[in-house]
Amino acid sequence: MKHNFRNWPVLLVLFIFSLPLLIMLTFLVVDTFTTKVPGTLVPNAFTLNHFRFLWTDLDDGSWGIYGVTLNTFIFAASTAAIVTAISVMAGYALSRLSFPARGFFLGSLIVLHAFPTVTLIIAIFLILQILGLYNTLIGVIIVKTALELPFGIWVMKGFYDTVPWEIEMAGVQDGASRFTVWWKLILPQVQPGLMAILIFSFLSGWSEFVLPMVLNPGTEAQVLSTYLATLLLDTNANSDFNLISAVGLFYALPVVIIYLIFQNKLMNIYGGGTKG
Amino acid sequence: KDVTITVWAGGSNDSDAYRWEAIEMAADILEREAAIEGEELNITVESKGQFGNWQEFKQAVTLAAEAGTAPNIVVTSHLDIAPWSEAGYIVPVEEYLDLDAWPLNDIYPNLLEIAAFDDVQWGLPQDAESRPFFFWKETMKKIGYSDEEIAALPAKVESGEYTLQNILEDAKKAVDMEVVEKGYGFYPRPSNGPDYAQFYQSFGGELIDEETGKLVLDKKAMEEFYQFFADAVAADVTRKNHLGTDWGQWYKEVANGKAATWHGGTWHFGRYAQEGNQDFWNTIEFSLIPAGNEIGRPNTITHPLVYLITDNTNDDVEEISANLVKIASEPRINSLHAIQSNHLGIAKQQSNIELYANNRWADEATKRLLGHANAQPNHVNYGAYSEALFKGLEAAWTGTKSPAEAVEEVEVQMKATLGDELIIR
Amino acid sequence: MQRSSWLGLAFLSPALIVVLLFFLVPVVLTGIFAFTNMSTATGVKGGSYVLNASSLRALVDAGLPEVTRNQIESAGYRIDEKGLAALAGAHGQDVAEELSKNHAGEVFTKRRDVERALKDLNSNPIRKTRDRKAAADLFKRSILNQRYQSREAFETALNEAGIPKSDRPLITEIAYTGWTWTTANFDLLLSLDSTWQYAKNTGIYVTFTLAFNVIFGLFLAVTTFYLPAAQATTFRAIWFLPRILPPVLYIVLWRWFTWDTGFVSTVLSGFGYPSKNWMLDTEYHAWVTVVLINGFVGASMGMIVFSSAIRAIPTSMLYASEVDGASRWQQVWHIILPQLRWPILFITSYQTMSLLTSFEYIYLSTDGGPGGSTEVWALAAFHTALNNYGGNLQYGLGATYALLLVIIGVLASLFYLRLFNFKNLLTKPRIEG
Amino acid sequence: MRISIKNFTKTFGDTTVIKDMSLEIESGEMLALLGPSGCGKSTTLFSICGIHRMNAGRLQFGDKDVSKRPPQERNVGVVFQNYALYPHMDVHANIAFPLKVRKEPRTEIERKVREIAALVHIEELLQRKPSQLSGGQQQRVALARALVRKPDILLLDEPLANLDAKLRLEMRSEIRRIQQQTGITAVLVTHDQVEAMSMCDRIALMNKGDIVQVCKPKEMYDNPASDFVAGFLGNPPIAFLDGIAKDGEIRLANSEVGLPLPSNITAPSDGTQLRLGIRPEFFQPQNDLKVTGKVSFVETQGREDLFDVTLANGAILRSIQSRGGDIKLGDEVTWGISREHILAFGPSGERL
Amino acid sequence: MRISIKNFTKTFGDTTVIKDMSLEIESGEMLALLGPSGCGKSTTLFSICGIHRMNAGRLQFGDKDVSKRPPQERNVGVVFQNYALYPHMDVHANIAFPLKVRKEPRTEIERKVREIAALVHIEELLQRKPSQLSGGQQQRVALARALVRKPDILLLDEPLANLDAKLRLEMRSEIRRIQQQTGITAVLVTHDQVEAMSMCDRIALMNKGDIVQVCKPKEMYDNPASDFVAGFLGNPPIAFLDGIAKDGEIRLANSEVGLPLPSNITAPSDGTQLRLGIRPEFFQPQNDLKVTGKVSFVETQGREDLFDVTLANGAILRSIQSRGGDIKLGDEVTWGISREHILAFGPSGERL
Ligand SMILES: Nc1ncnc2c1ncn2[C@@H]1O[C@H](COP(=O)(O)OP(=O)(O)OP(=O)(O)O)[C@@H](O)[C@H]1O
Ligand SMILES: Nc1ncnc2c1ncn2[C@@H]1O[C@H](COP(=O)(O)OP(=O)(O)OP(=O)(O)O)[C@@H](O)[C@H]1O
Ligand SMILES: [Mg+2]
Ligand SMILES: [Mg+2]
Repeated sequence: MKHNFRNWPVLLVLFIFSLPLLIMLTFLVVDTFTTKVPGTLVPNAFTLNHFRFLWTDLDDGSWGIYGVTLNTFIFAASTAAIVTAISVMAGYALSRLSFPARGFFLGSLIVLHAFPTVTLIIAIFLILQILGLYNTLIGVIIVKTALELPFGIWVMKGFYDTVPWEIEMAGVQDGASRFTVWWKLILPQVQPGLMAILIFSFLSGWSEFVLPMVLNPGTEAQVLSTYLATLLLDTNANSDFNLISAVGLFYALPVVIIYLIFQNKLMNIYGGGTKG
Repeated sequence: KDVTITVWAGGSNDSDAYRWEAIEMAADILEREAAIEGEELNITVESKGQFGNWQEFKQAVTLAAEAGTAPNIVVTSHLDIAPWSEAGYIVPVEEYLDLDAWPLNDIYPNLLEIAAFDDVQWGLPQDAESRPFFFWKETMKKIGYSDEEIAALPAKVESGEYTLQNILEDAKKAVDMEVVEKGYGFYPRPSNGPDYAQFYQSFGGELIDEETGKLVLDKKAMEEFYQFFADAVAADVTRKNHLGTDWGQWYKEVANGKAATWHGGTWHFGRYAQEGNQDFWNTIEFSLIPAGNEIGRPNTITHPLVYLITDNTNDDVEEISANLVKIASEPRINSLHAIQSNHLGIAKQQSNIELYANNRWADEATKRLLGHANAQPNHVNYGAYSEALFKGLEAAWTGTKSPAEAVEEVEVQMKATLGDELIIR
Repeated sequence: MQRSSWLGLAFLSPALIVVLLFFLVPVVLTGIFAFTNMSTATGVKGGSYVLNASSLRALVDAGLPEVTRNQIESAGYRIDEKGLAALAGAHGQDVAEELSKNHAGEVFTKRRDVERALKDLNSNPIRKTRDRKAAADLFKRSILNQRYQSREAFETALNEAGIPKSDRPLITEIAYTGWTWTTANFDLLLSLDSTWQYAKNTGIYVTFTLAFNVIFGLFLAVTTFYLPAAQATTFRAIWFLPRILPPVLYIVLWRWFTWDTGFVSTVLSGFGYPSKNWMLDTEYHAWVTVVLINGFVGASMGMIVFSSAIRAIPTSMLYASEVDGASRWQQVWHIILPQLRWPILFITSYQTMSLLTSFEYIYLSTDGGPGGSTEVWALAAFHTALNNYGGNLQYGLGATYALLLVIIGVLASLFYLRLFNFKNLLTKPRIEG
Repeated sequence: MRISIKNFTKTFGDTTVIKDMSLEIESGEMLALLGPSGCGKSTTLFSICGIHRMNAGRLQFGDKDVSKRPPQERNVGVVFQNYALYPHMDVHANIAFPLKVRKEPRTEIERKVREIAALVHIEELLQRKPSQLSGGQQQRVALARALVRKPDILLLDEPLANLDAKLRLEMRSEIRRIQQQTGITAVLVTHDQVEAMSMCDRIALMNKGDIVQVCKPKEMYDNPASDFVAGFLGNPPIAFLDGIAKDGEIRLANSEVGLPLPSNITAPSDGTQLRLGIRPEFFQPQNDLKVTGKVSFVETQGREDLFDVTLANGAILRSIQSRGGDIKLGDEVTWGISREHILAFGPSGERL
Repeated sequence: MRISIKNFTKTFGDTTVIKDMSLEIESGEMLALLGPSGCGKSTTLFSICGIHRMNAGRLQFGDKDVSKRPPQERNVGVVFQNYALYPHMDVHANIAFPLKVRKEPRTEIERKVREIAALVHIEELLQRKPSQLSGGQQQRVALARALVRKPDILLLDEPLANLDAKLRLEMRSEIRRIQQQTGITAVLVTHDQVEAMSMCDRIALMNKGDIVQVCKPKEMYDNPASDFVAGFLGNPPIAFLDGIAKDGEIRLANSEVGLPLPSNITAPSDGTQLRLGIRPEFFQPQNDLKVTGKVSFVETQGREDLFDVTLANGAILRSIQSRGGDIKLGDEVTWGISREHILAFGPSGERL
């Protein structure tokens, strides 16, 4: 059905709409490796100087890029792991197991999305503080997990819904307990969903800004988003756009790579998640 | 004994690094002092000077204090003393320091006063500054001023002869004669800051009633102050969408003569140099903020940052922090900051430090401005007051409200948030 | 209960705990905060009792008799027997005697004066500042500037200072630094013009961004559907980037694109347009950028959901429409779009909620400007409660904003749940054993 | 193992799917549950294996009441319609799974898997993934998995529905062979009459949650208990003639033609609504009870031809004949009905 | 409208699905494209209607070359296997769709829809949504939609595959009726031999992208061009005996038994690999060419019984007989082959 039409008008329109993004991204890359005369767009020299943050400390108040990157990675990876683990269990319960008030839980899942968690942050702060987790990476990880959870559970439930009941029935019939059935038989079937959630929450954690900013202002556990924001919002004389771009590129590179590797799995996420 | 002291400094640029490096130097000295007294003291200073902006810094300190994990020393606006002391986040330095002894007895009393609240010395001034008005000499010449006339401007401003209305006229002239682009006749600070209280004062507004210690909303002064900016926008000398301009861009423009007049802070001196203007003295003239009308006065606001010691379960830590702050206030150490960041000194003896004394800017700015400088009041609700003031300005400036309407809204807002703590005139 | 019920609850419990702690409890707390005057100055956890110059002034305003005020103000530091005895105990009889000789019976208003007196002593055995301050405090008879952690302690102090019983309740009330219950937040909210402005802004923001998300998401999904795989993947990747790029970086790119010295200005200045800030020039510029920034991000989600929904349409149906003679446009209009009804509804509802509660991108780009014209409700809540220049964080008022938003959001999602015919989503488990 | 179902009732929410059903299945027997779609065959099957809970009634395996036992404890092997193989495990692991969850020793598992694989002829496929198998092979794996732990009972839910015609034929005999070889009691759910008739010892024909008739296949074909049963069995299907009883004959509707009733029934009173069932193989040129009509449809089915003959009153009779005649559409023919094979049904469909 | 396909080739990526196929379909004829799954039937169909592009070759409708035309311009009605009804439109809108996209006037559309609905007997269903229809009704709607704008050609892709046995029988005659009534040229894709034989004027049997034989159904049954064709047609399927030619006979593999070759073929040279095909209806007790074997499988199929007889050398012959005998599994029988019906195939499967 594709060949029966001319494609170029569509291509053209798409291209025009995509132009801002393309320009932004192109110049992001170009700017980081070149210098140019102010007020022009064409670079005049190649340089690696904008990447100096990789081998020198930019300021004295923070850890240096590698520590920050490590923090970011720990933050994103733990969030992803926890979100996935919890979603995988809760999604199964909601999709396949009968228990009291199941409908209520499923409904609340959707309503949860309407809670402006970020504006409830004072209360969250208070809870973290009671738990002794304020200004720690663990605290932000848990809050981020909570934020991602409704979405994760919802998607996982969608994936479980597509697993044929017969497989589960066969497992039970073969004498396995429901837990074994889940662990050995069903979980392998929803692996694409699991991967999708894992990647998605990793990306989301990697990018998160407001939570670390508010809940984790200390130096020990700074993450890349706040690091970049600091460079950006600072009224510094040497707030040098190319440097910011370079840090930005350094920051974005992992997500882009992850995206490119796993893009099919990501496209999948909504397929499983939005049935009905 | 091992102690870790954390220092957070808000609103800092790279050139402000001595705000925490001074503490590190002080730690060294204190360790040595302790060693002599036979105590083994090991101080690790952890510092953080990187915050997105003042908002984020204050939020971080507040929440951390609330969580009991506040940094031991904070460098912040003196305005925070009131709410933070009320909330019990900070302890007075006078609990640990002898104010009659060196180097504290050398600090300018008015600066010490600014770091005090309710007669309690909560903090120590960390630096001093003032917020002058700037003229681009070249532009002024092009619209008809002679060199002498320009040189005489600061005096005329001081005497009240040259007012904000004259600024408007000259800026308009500059725009009309196309010496500067539209919107660049008068080029104010692009975000909220103490500077705007200066203009309120220029029209006779008072921030606080000395007698009762209550904040004051002078509706007439406020409206005229708003009107001035509305007029500036109407006359095309100021951009309607000026607020929110990127700071980097702003500095670059004013430093290189794109604007005819503007206002800023004493630390701009260094910043202009970084932006490529090495020749401040020949390109820029500075003065007090002119008066707005007959009742008003030419003025400038100094907005020193202060060292504050936060509440800690361990008194020893508080004492060590206080002592560090004290040592960091020694003229020699403080001068490092003052000169590097183009702020003004806090102590009299700094004029005897060669580094400081040889600096023309520090010298002249101190002479020309500091005598007329007042500070914003330390009041628990001053933050809300200043928020409301700026919100009203924003509304009038961008034309979403007329100045009169904006004042109405400000009044409602202030009444509601300040209650009894407000006097409306 | 069946065995699988227990397993179900067990599987759900980690999620329940997290959700309870970080969704439900915060909502409840927010509900509570909304009825307080909580702010930086009051602290969150409750306060203590302090009398200082400010509270004294407030007391006078509230009708404290002059006499009592003077009594409190003049108590100061008294060199009396009791203090001297304590001093003698701490630093020796000599010191106490000399001080007594010089200053017996005197009242100092400030401790600093006592310290000076101590320093002036000839014997001067108190060398350390801290010890001297401790010594001076032995003479303290004033309750001013003293923090009392509990009401009892404060009342005991009042009692010891000889404050008349009748004045004590008033003093205690005003000296309290913590938060108190109030409904003033709601009154304030309703009385402020800006509240309505925020509501209006939120309306504009949600409506336009949503429209952009859905329409453009549809456009992308439909067009990429018809493109060959390689091209489609390329465009999908481009449009997925806004979503996966870290917001901070994404906004940096937009700034670079729109600001005075940015791409648009630079290019247009080549054509003689004066450069200007395309993000913040006027309200309209700001709105367009805000909608585009969020719209680009949201469109990717629409694109993916719609794409997979289109792919789920049996190809034979599309074939059928072609042999039935439908052109591409007719195919999209008559066959594809009608079958995307549910995905569109889903995206609409999901994004409505997301947009209502989101402010990150606005915060990073316009921060509500220019002149508050893009300040949306959630951002206002954030600004009020956590992020303002004055540094006086008004938790109570901010919570009130948040609470209203929660209520609106919950109502909206309940409405959408009805629309989705929620029961249909809930298939009964088929294993009953 | 004998299976005995007593007064079994099953409801889903408000709808009662099975009502008060009773059924006995002998040890070693293979019974077909035959019936149209939605009649409750799978529901019955799932209740036997424990996936569904019975709302009322009793289920016994041998002498043991298992009504309340969870499926794990019933020791029943099930083959599902779509095989329900575990896609992430290879064939070996699939078959070994029931043993593995019982924690049998490895060598034991290995031995049993080999044994059962040999039984169903899939020895060479053990390393493949299910997706690499053809339908028939998947079918065998499912069978092996169901049988490997020596269940007391084997349940098959339309095991052949997804196979193509040729394979279906093959698997039919294969399943029967294995069932007979192991001597296991088996229940086969199907809606295909040929399958039921060719594979099973007895057929239980269900309709709307009820068992209509249980007996041997041939008997059911020859002696259907009702017109529903008669209509359900037989390919091409039986043709019905409606009429009313008159003078020991049946007078066809809208017509003066009368046909004699079968000799072995008592003639109903005059005016009773009657229905005659005539199978295509008993409407042939050589039979005696002649009827005339027009050929309204001809179909070649390879070795045989199928004819629809429309009578004057519009009723249709069907005939299947070996090929060779040159009868064409529209021809008028006079063929005969075999009187002793006429099935007569009363007003509510019951066999007379 | 006559359809003529010349040297048609179709590739998907690297795999060539159809290679150099040619086929002529007469005006008004109904032709079956029969073949096993994946042999390229649908691909051919889709190329005729324009959904797929031909990689090479020419397609003519009447005298018009339509190879390069998009489907919208070919005026072909297609009925898809899953009907492909538009689920969001009611029946009326579904049928009206082809007219609507041609912007015909409303009254005209109304008239045509009524007319075609009457033709396929769905007048009362016009207001329903497809999901509220039974399979057979959906089938009719799909047919109506394909026919409403009077296409030159009607293409049907396994239109009966999703229906149950009874309905399939009914729809078979229904489709044939409508095709004959409208006189439209039709191509029916199916893998069901009964369907192909019973519905179509001619059958084109395909295998692996190639047309193996095109002719009338009966002829194809009687005179298969190859063992593939012989094996594909016939139910129960034909049985094959492998052997080698010797002295004008065929000597069965692993055995000393010899069978005479059919009289109408020229005997191949000795030692040639041969294959005999014997249809079950031609292996009967009364035939002359006696063969002895053991009954290895018995199946009751209602009115007939099916027997597998395993010969001494392990080869299997199949016999279908009317019911009545009491032959049981394991009995030794000596039945005869009808010599003139033996089909003989050469080493590469070609008919001798
Ligand atoms: N979980 C359920 N909830 C409600 N009704 C159900 C459920 N499962 C089955 N039914 C209904 O029970 C009836 C019998 O279903 P069952 O699956 O046993 O039929 P079946 O005879 O197996 O049909 P088929 O041949 O189509 O598989 C059907 O009408 C079905 O709609
Ligand atoms: N779009 C495609 N891309 C690649 N291969 C294809 C495509 N469509 C069909 N094929 C292959 O072409 C061959 C013929 O397919 P086709 O659908 O024509 O078979 P068919 O005869 O209709 O089979 P069935 O009876 O299963 O429908 C198959 O091997 C199939 O895998
Ligand atoms: Mg079933
Ligand atoms: Mg096909």
